[in-house]
Amino acid sequence: MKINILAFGIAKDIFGGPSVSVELGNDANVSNLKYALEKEYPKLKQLASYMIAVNNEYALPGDGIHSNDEIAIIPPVSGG
Amino acid sequence: MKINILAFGIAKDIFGGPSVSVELGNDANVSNLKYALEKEYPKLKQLASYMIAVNNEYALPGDGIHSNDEIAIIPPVSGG
Amino acid sequence: MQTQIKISNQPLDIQTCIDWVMSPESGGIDVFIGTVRNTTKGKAVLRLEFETYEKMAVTEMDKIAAQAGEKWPVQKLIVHHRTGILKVGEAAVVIAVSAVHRAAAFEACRYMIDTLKQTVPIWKKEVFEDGGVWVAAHP
Amino acid sequence: MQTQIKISNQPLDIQTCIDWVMSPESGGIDVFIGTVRNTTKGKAVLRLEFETYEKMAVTEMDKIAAQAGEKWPVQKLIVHHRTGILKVGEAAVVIAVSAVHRAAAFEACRYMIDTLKQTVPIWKKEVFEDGGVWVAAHP
Repeated sequence: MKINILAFGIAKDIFGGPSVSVELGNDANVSNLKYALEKEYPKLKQLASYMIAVNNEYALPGDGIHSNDEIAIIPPVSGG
Repeated sequence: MKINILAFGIAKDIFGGPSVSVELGNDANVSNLKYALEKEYPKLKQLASYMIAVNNEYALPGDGIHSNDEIAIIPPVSGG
Repeated sequence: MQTQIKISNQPLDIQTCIDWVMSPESGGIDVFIGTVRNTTKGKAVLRLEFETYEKMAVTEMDKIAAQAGEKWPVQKLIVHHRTGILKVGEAAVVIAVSAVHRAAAFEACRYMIDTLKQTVPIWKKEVFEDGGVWVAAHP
Repeated sequence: MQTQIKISNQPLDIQTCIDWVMSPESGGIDVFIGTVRNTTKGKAVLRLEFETYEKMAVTEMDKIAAQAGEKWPVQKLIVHHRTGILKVGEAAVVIAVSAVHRAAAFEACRYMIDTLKQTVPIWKKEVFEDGGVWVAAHP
């Protein structure tokens, strides 16, 4: 399945735009997504950390990803 | 010497006015003053506590009192 | 550290206090506002009356502000305290503290109000329908 | 507890936030204001740029406000966070909390800003003369 990932902050700079698409297996989880993203964009590994959000909630590595989910990459936050 | 004592809050109610005079020996200290005041106004002993200020500073029991000092009785404070 | 301490019988202006502590060097401002509550231990409060030994109150507030400035890297600190008769909802005290980092602002502001309530010669009478009580006077 | 969470690209109005949390039941209000500092590690900051994942940011702020309400007896809690381009001295965030007693207001307000800075998807870029840096992005 093709997954669209929203990007913010430095992730937007790394991706060169506000979203990217990756191709994942149909039973993919967050961990698989991070692996695929880091392969394509190795600079992600230089970040202090980053999280994946699924449908506006922080997701754990084992959480599944479905083609209609809203997926976002959350680099280290710095609001306030 | 005759000492004038400023009163605030509940002390003003106990004294029935914003100040009282007491007669003290010339080498009197804060402790002597409290004793004299409590003799005249026993209700002071019902307060949770009270302090004496000499020239706008909290005074200790052994601190001396002089006829030209500004003396005040400070019942429990409750500002803020 | 810059400090401004004021006692006034006029309504306090919160925004003025905040504007005074704001500075391009600060990253965080903490503000405490003490307001008149409508009940105490379940009894309806009609109004508060604040009385102060003004000269000594200013001296004491100057002292605790200086202590706060020694304990935390504060940039600006302001305390405006009201006296006289206050209605429910009105501000009795405004304390605002600015600092480079927020921890200092929070901690200095908390220190100011906690210490003010213990040492500054200001007295509050809560007036109920059946009379007035000087707060904290009796055990 | 009543809560108001807002993200806006317009200048924040501090007084409006304070007025919103004031109530006749409260005795204490604590307010935190995060402002744009003119230097970071000795380098002059020209401006800040805030970006947010707005839907999720509001969800996260609702969550931490609810947590604050469980931890402390808070009456009203408001968070207004700015986005877009901010000049030095401008307010990036205003958090105001009212409670019957001041300890709850202070602690809930501190919890809100500390947790917001850890979990809410908002990103700040500090812009210097020689370019911009996303704060906290790199170790």
